[in-house]
This record gives sequence, C-alpha cells and structure tokens, in this order.
Amino acid sequence: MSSADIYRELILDYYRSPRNFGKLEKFDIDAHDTNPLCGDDIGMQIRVGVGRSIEEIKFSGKGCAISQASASMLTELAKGKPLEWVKQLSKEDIFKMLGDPDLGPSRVKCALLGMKVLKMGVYGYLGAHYEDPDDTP
Amino acid sequence: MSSADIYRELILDYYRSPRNFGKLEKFDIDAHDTNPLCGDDIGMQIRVGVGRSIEEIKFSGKGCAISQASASMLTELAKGKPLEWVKQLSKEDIFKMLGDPDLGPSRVKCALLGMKVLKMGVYGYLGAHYEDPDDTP
Amino acid sequence: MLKTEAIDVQKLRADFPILKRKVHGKRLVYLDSAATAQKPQAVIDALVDYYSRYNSNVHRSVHTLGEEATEAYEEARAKAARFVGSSPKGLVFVRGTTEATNLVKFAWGEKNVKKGDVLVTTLMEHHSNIVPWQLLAKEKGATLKFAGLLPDGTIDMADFEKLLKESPRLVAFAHCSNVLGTINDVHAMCAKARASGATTLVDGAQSVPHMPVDVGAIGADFYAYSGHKMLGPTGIGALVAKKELLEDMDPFQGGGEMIREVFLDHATWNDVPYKFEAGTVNIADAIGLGAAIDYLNAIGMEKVREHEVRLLKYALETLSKAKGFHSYGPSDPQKRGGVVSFNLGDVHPHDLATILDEEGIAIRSGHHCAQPLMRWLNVAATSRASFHVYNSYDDVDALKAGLDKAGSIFRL
Amino acid sequence: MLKTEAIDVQKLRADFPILKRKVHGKRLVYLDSAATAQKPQAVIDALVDYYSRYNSNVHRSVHTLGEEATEAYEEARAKAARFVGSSPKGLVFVRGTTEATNLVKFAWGEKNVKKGDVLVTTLMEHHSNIVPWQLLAKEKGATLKFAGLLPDGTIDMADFEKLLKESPRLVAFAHCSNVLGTINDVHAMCAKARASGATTLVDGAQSVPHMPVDVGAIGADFYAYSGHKMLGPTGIGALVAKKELLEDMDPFQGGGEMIREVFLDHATWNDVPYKFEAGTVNIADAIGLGAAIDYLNAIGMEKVREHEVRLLKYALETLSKAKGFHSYGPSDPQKRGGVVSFNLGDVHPHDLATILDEEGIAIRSGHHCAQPLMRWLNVAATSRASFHVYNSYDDVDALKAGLDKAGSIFRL
Ligand SMILES: Cc1ncc(COP(=O)(O)O)c(C=O)c1O
Ligand SMILES: Cc1ncc(COP(=O)(O)O)c(C=O)c1O
Repeated sequence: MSSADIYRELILDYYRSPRNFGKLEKFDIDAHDTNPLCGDDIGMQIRVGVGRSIEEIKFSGKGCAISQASASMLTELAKGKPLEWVKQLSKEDIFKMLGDPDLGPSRVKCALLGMKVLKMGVYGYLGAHYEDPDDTP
Repeated sequence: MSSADIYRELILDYYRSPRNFGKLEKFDIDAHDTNPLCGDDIGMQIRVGVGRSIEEIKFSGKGCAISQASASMLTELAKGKPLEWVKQLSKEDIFKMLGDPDLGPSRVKCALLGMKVLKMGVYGYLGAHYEDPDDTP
Repeated sequence: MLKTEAIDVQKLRADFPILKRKVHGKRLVYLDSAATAQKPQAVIDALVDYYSRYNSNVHRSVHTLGEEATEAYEEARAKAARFVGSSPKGLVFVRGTTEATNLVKFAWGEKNVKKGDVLVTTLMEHHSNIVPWQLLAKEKGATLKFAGLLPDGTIDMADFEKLLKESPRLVAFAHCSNVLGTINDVHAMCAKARASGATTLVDGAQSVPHMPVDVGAIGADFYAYSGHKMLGPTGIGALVAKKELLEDMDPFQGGGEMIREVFLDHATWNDVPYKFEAGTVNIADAIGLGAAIDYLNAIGMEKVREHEVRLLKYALETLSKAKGFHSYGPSDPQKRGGVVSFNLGDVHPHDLATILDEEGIAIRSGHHCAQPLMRWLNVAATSRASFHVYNSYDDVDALKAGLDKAGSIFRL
Repeated sequence: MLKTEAIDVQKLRADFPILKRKVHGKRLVYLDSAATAQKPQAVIDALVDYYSRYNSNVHRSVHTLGEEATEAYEEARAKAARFVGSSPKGLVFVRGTTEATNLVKFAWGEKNVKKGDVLVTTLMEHHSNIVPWQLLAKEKGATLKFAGLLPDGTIDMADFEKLLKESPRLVAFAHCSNVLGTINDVHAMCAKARASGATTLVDGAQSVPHMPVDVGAIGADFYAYSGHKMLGPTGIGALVAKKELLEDMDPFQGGGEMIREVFLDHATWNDVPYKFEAGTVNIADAIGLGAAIDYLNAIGMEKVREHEVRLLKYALETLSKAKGFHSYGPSDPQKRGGVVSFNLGDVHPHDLATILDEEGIAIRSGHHCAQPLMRWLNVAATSRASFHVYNSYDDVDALKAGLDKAGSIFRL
C-alpha cells in the first residue's frame, strides 16, 4: 500500500477537521500520554454515563495525521459504548478502522497512541493498570 | 634477537644481584616513578659531590628483570659523572648498555624507567622539569 | 549532476556500500547525516582488520597482539587530536558528544560550580548541551541561563554579552546548530566568555564532521565531538581539552586503567587522558574513527566544507520552489552547515518522512533533541535534510520531487 | 587433542579469523580471554552487515533504515537480557562492566547512600568494583569495608556475614574472580545480603562469558557484564536490574534519548531503560553483542562451562609439573572459572610474557586490575592464562613448553 493510500481523503479530513477535538467541562476520566520518540501527544477525557458507558468523549493533542486521525476516529467509535468494550479493543481494530494502512513500526505507534491513552484512562477508572504490550523494549 | 639473548647471563645477574640497590642515608636528589601499566617501580637517590658530580647513587624498587637490571647498570654508569652528563643521556645509550635487546614498545618502557627517574631527579635538582618524550600518548 | 565544484561524488559513492541499497525499490537517498553519517568501506575494513588480526586489550598485555592494539589505539588518539588541532594528551575518548558534556559536568562541574553560580548556554542547543547543565545547576544551587536568538536563527550577541556580565562559571554553546545550521562565531564567543572569567565548552558534533576545526585557534577550554557523525563507527567520540585543565579535574568513572595505585582506603590516578578512560575502552571503534579521519583528510576538510556550501545553496534554491516549503535558519549558506530544517504546509514532519521514505529518501523528522529551540521556533517538529560527502545535486532533486508528491497527496 | 568432551575445538577454531595469524612465526596460542576474548566471523559479519546495509540512528528516524536499525538494536537488547534470564526493560546498554558499576554509583548511590552508611565489597574484586564505591564512600561520608578471603582464595563467609551485621547499604562482589578464578556462591551471598537489608551488585564480567547465568535465580539487584569478554565487540556491555529499581533511580548522564520533555528550567525523563542511555548509543556493537550471544547459544553455555572445567583440570595438572610453578586460587576445578594465575620461580610475569610471546603464546601479566588482591597474595604481579571456547589441550601443552623454556633461560 502506497503513501497515497495511507493518506487517503478520509485520514486527511480527520487530520484537518478532527471530530470530538477539545476538552470536556465535566469528566470522570482524564488520561494523557506522549510518544517520547516523536513528540506526539494525546489527551482523552470521558464522562461516564449510566451502565458505565462512555457518555461523552473528547481528545486533544498534537501530532501527525495518523495519530490525530486515529484518535479522532476512535472517539467516534467509542462514544456510547460500555467501558468494558475498551478492554477488548485490539490494535487490529484500530488498523481496520484506519483502513489497514501499511505502516512501519514507528508509525504504528502513532496509529495506536489514541488507543493507548483511552485504555490507560479506562483501566485506571476501573481500578486496573494498563501496561502497553507493544512498549519497546 | 631471541629472548634467550635478551635474558642473557648479565641481565639475570643484575636482576638477582643488583648493584647499588638500596637507600642513601644522606642525599640531595630523591626521585621515584611507577609505570602505571605494569606496576614497575623505581626510586633513585643521589648525593651530589664537588663539581656537581654524582658522588653516590642508589636505586630501589621492584619490577621485571629488564627494569631492575637497567636501573642497576645505569647507576654504575652514572657514578662519578657530572650531573650535566645525565642531560645528554639518550635511550640509545640505555639500549647499548643493555646489549641492544629487541624489545616491544611496552618492554622498552621497562628498560627506560630507570633513566626516566634519573632524569626526573637531576632535572629537578637543576631547576628544570623533565617531560618524558616517549610518554604515550 | 554528480560533481560539485569541490568533490566528485560519483566516484566517492562507490566507497559507501550502503549506497548500493534499495529502499522500497528506489535508490537510497540518504539525507540524515546530521543524525548519523554513513561509513566508507575503509572504516568497515579497519574494524574487520582489527578483529581479524590484532584484537586484544590495550595498555595491559605485553604480548604482540596487545602491543599492536595499544599502538593502533594510541595512533587513533593522535589522529583524533590532530584532526582538531589538539594534542593526544588532551584527548579523552568517550562514547560521543553526550558523554563528553557529561564528563565535564561530573569531573569539572562537580568540583568547580558552586551555589549561586551562573551557567550559560543558548536557545539553539541540543539536549546534550542543556540537560547536563540543568542537572548540575539543580545539584549545586546554580542557575542555568539561555542566550536568546535573533529572528534569523543566529545567537543574539547583545543578550549573550549581557549574560557574560553575570560572570558565569561555564559558557557552553554549539559550534554549529543541528537544526538551524547556524555556524556560531565560536572564536569571538570563546574570547568574550573567557574575558568574563568563564570556562568554555563548545559542542562540535555538527562542525567537526563538516569543516576544518582548530580547537587551539578557537580558544575553547572543552571541545566535544562524535565519531558516528563523521563517517566513523558508533560508540566513539572525543572530549578535547588542555592537558593542564584535565589534570586539574577530578576523575569521572572509577575502575581499571584510570588508576595508578589502589589501596583499601583510597586510590591514586593515572596520568591524563587515561585518568578519564575507566575500564576497557572501545578499542575497535577508536581505530575505526582513525580510519574515518584518514578518509576525510584524503578528501580535505576545506573541500568537504565547500561541497556542502554548494549543496546547501542549491537545496535552498530548489526546495523553496516546493509548495508550502518554509525553512529555518540563516539565509546565507556561508554562515551555516549542511542542514536544512523545514516544514511543508500543514504536513506533519512524520507524515512527510513516511511519504519520502517510500521514494527511498531518508530525512529526519521530529524535535531533533532541541525542544527549547522548537518552542522558540513555535513548531512541534520540523523535517530536516542534512548532507555529507556522498550527497549531490541529484539527492536534492529527489527530495524536491518527494516534496511535490507530498504536497499533492496532502492537497496543499 | 583438539576436542574436549564438550566442544569440538578444531571445527570451531575455523570461525575465528585471528587464529590463522602467526606471531613470531608461530601459531597464535591465545590465552588472554579474561582480558578480552577473540571474535568469531559471525560477530564481525554482523558489524559489517549493519554498516553496509542499515546503518542509521535509532529511536529517532521514521525512515526504513532507522526502523531497521531500531528493531535490530532492540532485538539485541532482548537477546542480552534473555541470555542472563532477565527482561529487556531491565537491561541498560553500557560500555562495559566498569560503566555499569559507575552508573549504579551515580544513579543509585548518590541518591541512596548516606553519611555513616557501610558499603561492602571483597578483597578479590577488580578495581571496577572497588574504586566507584571508594569514591562514593568518600563523597557521602560512608565507609567501604572489604570481606576477607580464606587461604584457598574463597571468600571468608564468616567475615562476610560479620560485615552484614553492620546493615550495609550496598554489597558488591564478583560472580567469578578474574585472578583466582573463584566462583562465588552468589545465590547464598545475595540472599544473605538482602536479608541484611542491603542492595546487591554482582560483577558478572568473568561469569557471563563462561557459564549459564540466571540473574533472577541469583537474586541480585544489579548485575553487570562486558560484551568484549564474551566474543562480542569492544564498547558494549550491560547493566541488568529490575525495572522498578531502575525506575526509582535518578538519571545518570543527561542528553538526547533519555528525556521525555526538556524545558528551560527542568526536564522529564524517558521510560527505563532509555532513561539511562543518553545520546547516540553504540548501535553497531549492541547488534554485534547480539550475534556473539547467538554464537554462544548455538554452542550452549553448559557445554562452554564443561569445556573450560576440562581444560582447567588439564592445565592445573600439566602446568604444575613446570619447575617453579606456583598457582593461586581454589584447587577444585568445579569451583573456579577458566583462569589460571601463577608465578614461575623468581621470573617476573612481564619477563615471562615476553619469553612466551616469542613462542606465539599470549598470556596476561601484571596486577590484573586487582591490586588489593595482589597485596593479599603478597605478590607484585602474577601471570595469567585464561580460556575460551577456541582453546584446547594443545594450547595448554604449548604453554607448558613455554614455561619450561623460561625456566631454562632463567636457570630455575
Ligand atoms: C572481574 C572483572 N570485573 C570487571 C571488569 C571490567 O570490565 P571492563 O573493563 O569491560 O569494564 C573485568 C575485566 O577487566 C573483570 O575481569
Ligand atoms: C549539535 C549536537 N550536539 C550533540 C549531539 C549529541 O551527539 P551524540 O548523540 O553523538 O552524543 C548531536 C547529535 O545528536 C548534535 O547534533
């Protein structure tokens, strides 16, 4: 898959007009992480609703098209889902969401940063600790 | 030249029965140096006589046959000479004194340690500073 | 065009085996030499020769291999010293520039910096010339201050001189910026800093690989550089200083080689520079660095510099025609090193790097270990193309085509 | 006899290009592996391959070369960790054992050792496991104490336990002595030291290259080793520790890579182990160490150990027949590493080394960076023959002949 495919219209659109970008006034979950190697930076805030569901979610941060689009798409996907759903989320889900782009190992980290932050926040809220299995080394 | 030649009778004799080994009761020059790489250690003491000559000289220390024999032979050579003579002493003189052994660079240092200490002492006494030109780097 | 007026690049490329490699089916266009340079066969051969013929520990064994290894290691030291106009007794082998600045922090700084002291660096520095001084300042209760920059990316000399009025203990700055390319007037800066009573440290990571350097003429107390950025192996670099200054310093790491005698309750130190080379040194890579220096000397550092000025000039002209291209740093190629930092519209540098990689083009993207400078530039990251002797106009043309492609993908 | 019961040395020697070399016209008999080991072609090839095919800085560039180099470097880390039963997040790449002990001194010691504290080491240590603690003790007003030795060259456990009663902050000792060969009961020593509340550091410079090691089972807090002694390149080694312990420590050197964010007045740190790898790391040599580990694993460390025990047994028997031969260390080969330290009459070790060198035999002579031990042995220096996988009975026979020759020259 060529870069022209990776950066297809949809990704660019989410990069330039991110959905659910910003901060929540009231929130129950607030997580944040940086990729120290490239400086990409994502924050996620969630208001938890009835039945432990994701009532409201917003993300903020800066970074490349892939990290920003991935985080933004993920917030759309997550909205309304139960928190437990986040636990089952896998990197394959993210790749599918992005249209299975062919990314090298460092760009994969960009694609997965949003998921990592979402998991960190939700696991923390549920009283667990999230350890990123792909954290090198 | 083979090691059997390097360690010929004379060197072994000086190693096992060093001439002028020990300390002087009264001395005007007292110098000492170690080769940090092999631990060889030589001290030299000199009593300066009339006409700034080397009236008495003794050496002490420990180390390999080459360093000990070289230092010992050198004291014999130096005794009675004017201090100025020491300034002109060259490493070629030492090699000649030892019978021109074929020594690798690290063993050359053993052969020259006595001369270095002698020069350090005499230069110092004459108000000068001796910088070993062969000091690596 | 594979020749600049200074270097016949076509001929020289054959010396670099990696340049035969294809990336995504395309010719490798390596424009990331400021991060690390590629290695000529002569350097690789020096390593192979060492390990295949005379590998041994140095300064320790009196057998033939040991003597040959010691001689080669010390010869490499002499080369590394001569290359920057210094003498072997004033050259400590370290892992790279970062270990050099840290050595100064530990062995000079801990002894000489006191509470209330001022340390000065600049806003264009690499983290390796910031973080050690931050740590030192924190430990000692000293203050680290940053000389500002002018809009063209040069050091604000009025600000620099104002800071010198505070009689800083240490003044540390880069010879050449790894982001802006700015070549600082290190002669004048060292003279001024020394007149204010400061000790000076110059970070030569981006100068020594690319231009003639004479540390004595510059008048720096400490000068640091990395081998891997000058065609040498990874894991080796140098801290250069006057012998007397080194002698005055406390040791850094403790262990074998750096000692003269060890007793139960204390130890005495070996002569400099050995006093600062604790443990088994990186013998092979020091020898490899010597081979890199031979290679550069055979080309001539004046030529290397001229070559890069030509390329830089061509690059600034050519790339500025790409849509959305915006570059940072002084506009006069004579005043900067072979480094072009830029952004392309709102294309994030990492996305740009991915698109270029597909064309076989390797550039660096990110904060370049210079976050304070990024903040001053008001960007999160930049893209950076950087040159060495194996680059030519064709690489610039390839980059230009890549930028055009990125511009079209991102619909700039 | 070129086979021991464990290893077919004849076959394996072909892997080591240096063994083709002649010294003074004789076959090279390399018996100085405890100083540094020779390198198999596979290690040399790994370096050549890296520099010829995918040299790039790591963790920084998103281009293909950068990703390949990063992957290979991290794979080497995983190998280096697995080789001693540890995990990659607990493995910091350093220059060698000496940098490892110094890293602990600076990053753990400065923070955790206080005035009046006791630090414990032993009389058989290498300077790299003495001098850093001396310096630390001096800075902090702590006291460094040495556990004594029994006449057979093993640690006096009664003395060791007596010192533990003083609740030391740190207890540091070698897994295997580079002079006596003594293999210490590190499992028991770590357990006892930890029970006394101490943090433990084990110097694995002479164990990891020669026998299976499992840091987790040993229970050491810190474990250090050098790549160059285990068939790997110079300039690389490892400090192994639990991730949590590393996370608790202050940084060591400051610069690129080890930071998360740098502001003007402070910086935050990267995750471990990166927090301790400031600046451009020694990429090629880490990858080379990975290749050395692959090579050793293919032989099997159990076999390496058995091979050396056989050789050691043969050497102690054979050499003791040389006139004037006197060796140091435990007499049971099962309890020691492949190292024979000895003296021959009143022949000074340097003179002996010169005579042997003429026969193509490389041994080490001197204080072996263990002056306190030399004083305990009441000798100025010893000669030392040490083995690795490429040595066999023929090397011992050559040494025996060399000793006989030296004895006759010196008329013992
Ligand atoms: C027991 C022991 N510890 C530490 C060291 C130091 O290792 P390096 O010189 O690789 O830092 C050595 C080797 O010289 C050693 O034999
Ligand atoms: C200007 C500058 N200083 C210091 C460094 C640090 O050099 P190294 O990573 O080799 O320690 C670099 C390179 O990364 C640099 O560009």
